[in-house]
Amino acid sequence: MSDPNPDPPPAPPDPEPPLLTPPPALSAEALDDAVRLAEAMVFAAAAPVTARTLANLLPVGVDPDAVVTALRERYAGRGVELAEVAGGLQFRTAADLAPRLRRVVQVPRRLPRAAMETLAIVAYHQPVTRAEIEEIRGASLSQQTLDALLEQGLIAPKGRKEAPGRPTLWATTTAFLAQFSLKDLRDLPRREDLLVEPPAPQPAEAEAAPPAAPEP
Amino acid sequence: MSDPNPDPPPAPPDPEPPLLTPPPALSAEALDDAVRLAEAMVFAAAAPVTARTLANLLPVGVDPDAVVTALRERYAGRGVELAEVAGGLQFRTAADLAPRLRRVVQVPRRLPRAAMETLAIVAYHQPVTRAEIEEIRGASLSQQTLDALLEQGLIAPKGRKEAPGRPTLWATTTAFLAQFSLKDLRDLPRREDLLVEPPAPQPAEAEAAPPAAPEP
Amino acid sequence: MAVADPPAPAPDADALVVHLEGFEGPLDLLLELARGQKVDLARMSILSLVDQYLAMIEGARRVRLELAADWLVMAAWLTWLKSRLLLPAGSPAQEEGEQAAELLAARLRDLQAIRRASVWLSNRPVLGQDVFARGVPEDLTETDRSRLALDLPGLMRAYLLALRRSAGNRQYRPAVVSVWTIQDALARLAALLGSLPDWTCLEQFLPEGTGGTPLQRRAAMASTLVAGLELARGGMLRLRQEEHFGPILLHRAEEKDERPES
Repeated sequence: MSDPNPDPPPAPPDPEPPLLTPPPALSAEALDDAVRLAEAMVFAAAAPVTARTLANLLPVGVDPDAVVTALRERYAGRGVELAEVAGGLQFRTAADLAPRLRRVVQVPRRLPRAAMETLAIVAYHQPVTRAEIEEIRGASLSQQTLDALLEQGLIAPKGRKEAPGRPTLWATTTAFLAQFSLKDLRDLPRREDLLVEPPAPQPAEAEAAPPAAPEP
Repeated sequence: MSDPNPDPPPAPPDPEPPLLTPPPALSAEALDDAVRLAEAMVFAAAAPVTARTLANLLPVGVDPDAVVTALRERYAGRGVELAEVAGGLQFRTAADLAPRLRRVVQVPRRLPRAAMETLAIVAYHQPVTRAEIEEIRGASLSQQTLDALLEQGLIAPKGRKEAPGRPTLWATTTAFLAQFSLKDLRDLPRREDLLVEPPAPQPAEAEAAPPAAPEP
Repeated sequence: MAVADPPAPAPDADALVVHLEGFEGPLDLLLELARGQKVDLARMSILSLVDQYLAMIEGARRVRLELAADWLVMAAWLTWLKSRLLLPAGSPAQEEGEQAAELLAARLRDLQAIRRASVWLSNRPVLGQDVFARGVPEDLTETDRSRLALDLPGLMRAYLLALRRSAGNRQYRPAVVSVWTIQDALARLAALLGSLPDWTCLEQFLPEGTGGTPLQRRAAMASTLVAGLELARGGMLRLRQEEHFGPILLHRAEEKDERPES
């Protein structure tokens, strides 16, 4: 900003080779210098380095193929290897080490709301048919939701209801108990403790409860 | 876990404390395997890898220091080198290659002088308030400068000063250490050394010197 | 003590202002002037520093009056400092000046130290300038989302939500209050009376299975009593109670022989 003196770029000894030099027999040092440069470049680049980019960067007279070969040899069998990807060169973790370096971070998923509601209804009203669940939820139950619960082993079919169509009855599983750290279904909070207002009228006689008690 | 080996082999100087397994004489293959693993890990990581993380990864009984030493030697003088920065290990390109790499790797602008001086004040006086920074520089701190330092994550708020108005205190971050290749804050020259007239004869001193400074 | 050399910059006014704005405040300029003395900051002449500064500000003011306030504040303070320093040595005011001068020198040394630190930092291998980290770090962490995050409170919330929603959807139906109505009792009494030859306790006429709650029981009792009274009014039966709160007895009213007080 207020710096009136645009500081000149540092000019350390730059082994810039003279341009237009015909490729002479390459000295070992010259090759090594080129390999170092290629190594640094492939390492620092944000994308795979193409042969063309590499050739442009290397001193004139240096055979890019020789450089790449030397670089690949240097890393052969090491923890990091020179890989050819997407038309370019890139360093990659050696395949055999990747599993040892991989860290697995567990990010547990939440069940979608519909699935959670369905699960709760099954828990409290089991064994219960799909139609009954839909009536209690006041919404239709998608196959997807049911499948999700089945897949997780949280609910399972438990016989059929002796009613027209003999619909499947659903109940919770032991996996359900384990998931919620419950010893027993009786460990679920009592419905009475849950519902402060009188419960919504029961659909059909889904429950074996005594005929609706108008208890205040 | 439990080592049934009754007589522990003479323990080599091993700074690894709590593991009960005495480090056995390490086979060359075992060391090489550990070096490969460390190489892959430090290579892959986006941030410097702490000694602790590395030690956790290495097989039990492997001396992390020996691994780091072997790794450093392997990369000494190469295009990519093992650097100790910000309390950890990180591979970085060799500094002498920078002029040639800058042609291909995107380089952000250098920080202006005001930002560098502010950064130096925060580094030496942290935690420090904005007013204190301004007092030392004898100039007000522009929003632009503060934004630039914050944007690069070089400084961060660190609580508030128990003084009228409870002004924010600023401190440097680990990104600051990484940016300037510092192991930790103790790598900074001592203030006494900075007060002495002949400043360490830096070769590039003239480059970053203040404007129109008739250098003494 | 005497002013040795005049301020270095030529009094080209426009250039002066431009020059001033190149500095990061008065202290920055003072440090620059001090460095111009080419001596250790500890041995520099504060007085000559002050003169140089004042000369520069004076020059700049001739061109532009609206010089930033901090330049002028510094100028005023330096003028004061100069006046003190020029007093005969040993006087209290002069000592005050010496102290202030020492303070100024200390501040300049601090700023100088900071400037050296900033140069030192700039000369470090700066990441992204002189050294480069890996362009594409590999992320070897893997996210396992196979497990479920389930908890009881969530299950309870879901249940209540489901019930509440369905309650909202459903048409309102008042809960069926299952009590033994007077009509029920009338029908039952009428049906049963015929088969009872003798005085019978009112309780006997309660419906079976009213076991339920005390409320239901009391409701059934009241309904049956009212039904009994109703039938008695129509002359269908007679009621009798031997004592207060005693059992209430019912009897079919066919013959008119006995008439106990009802």
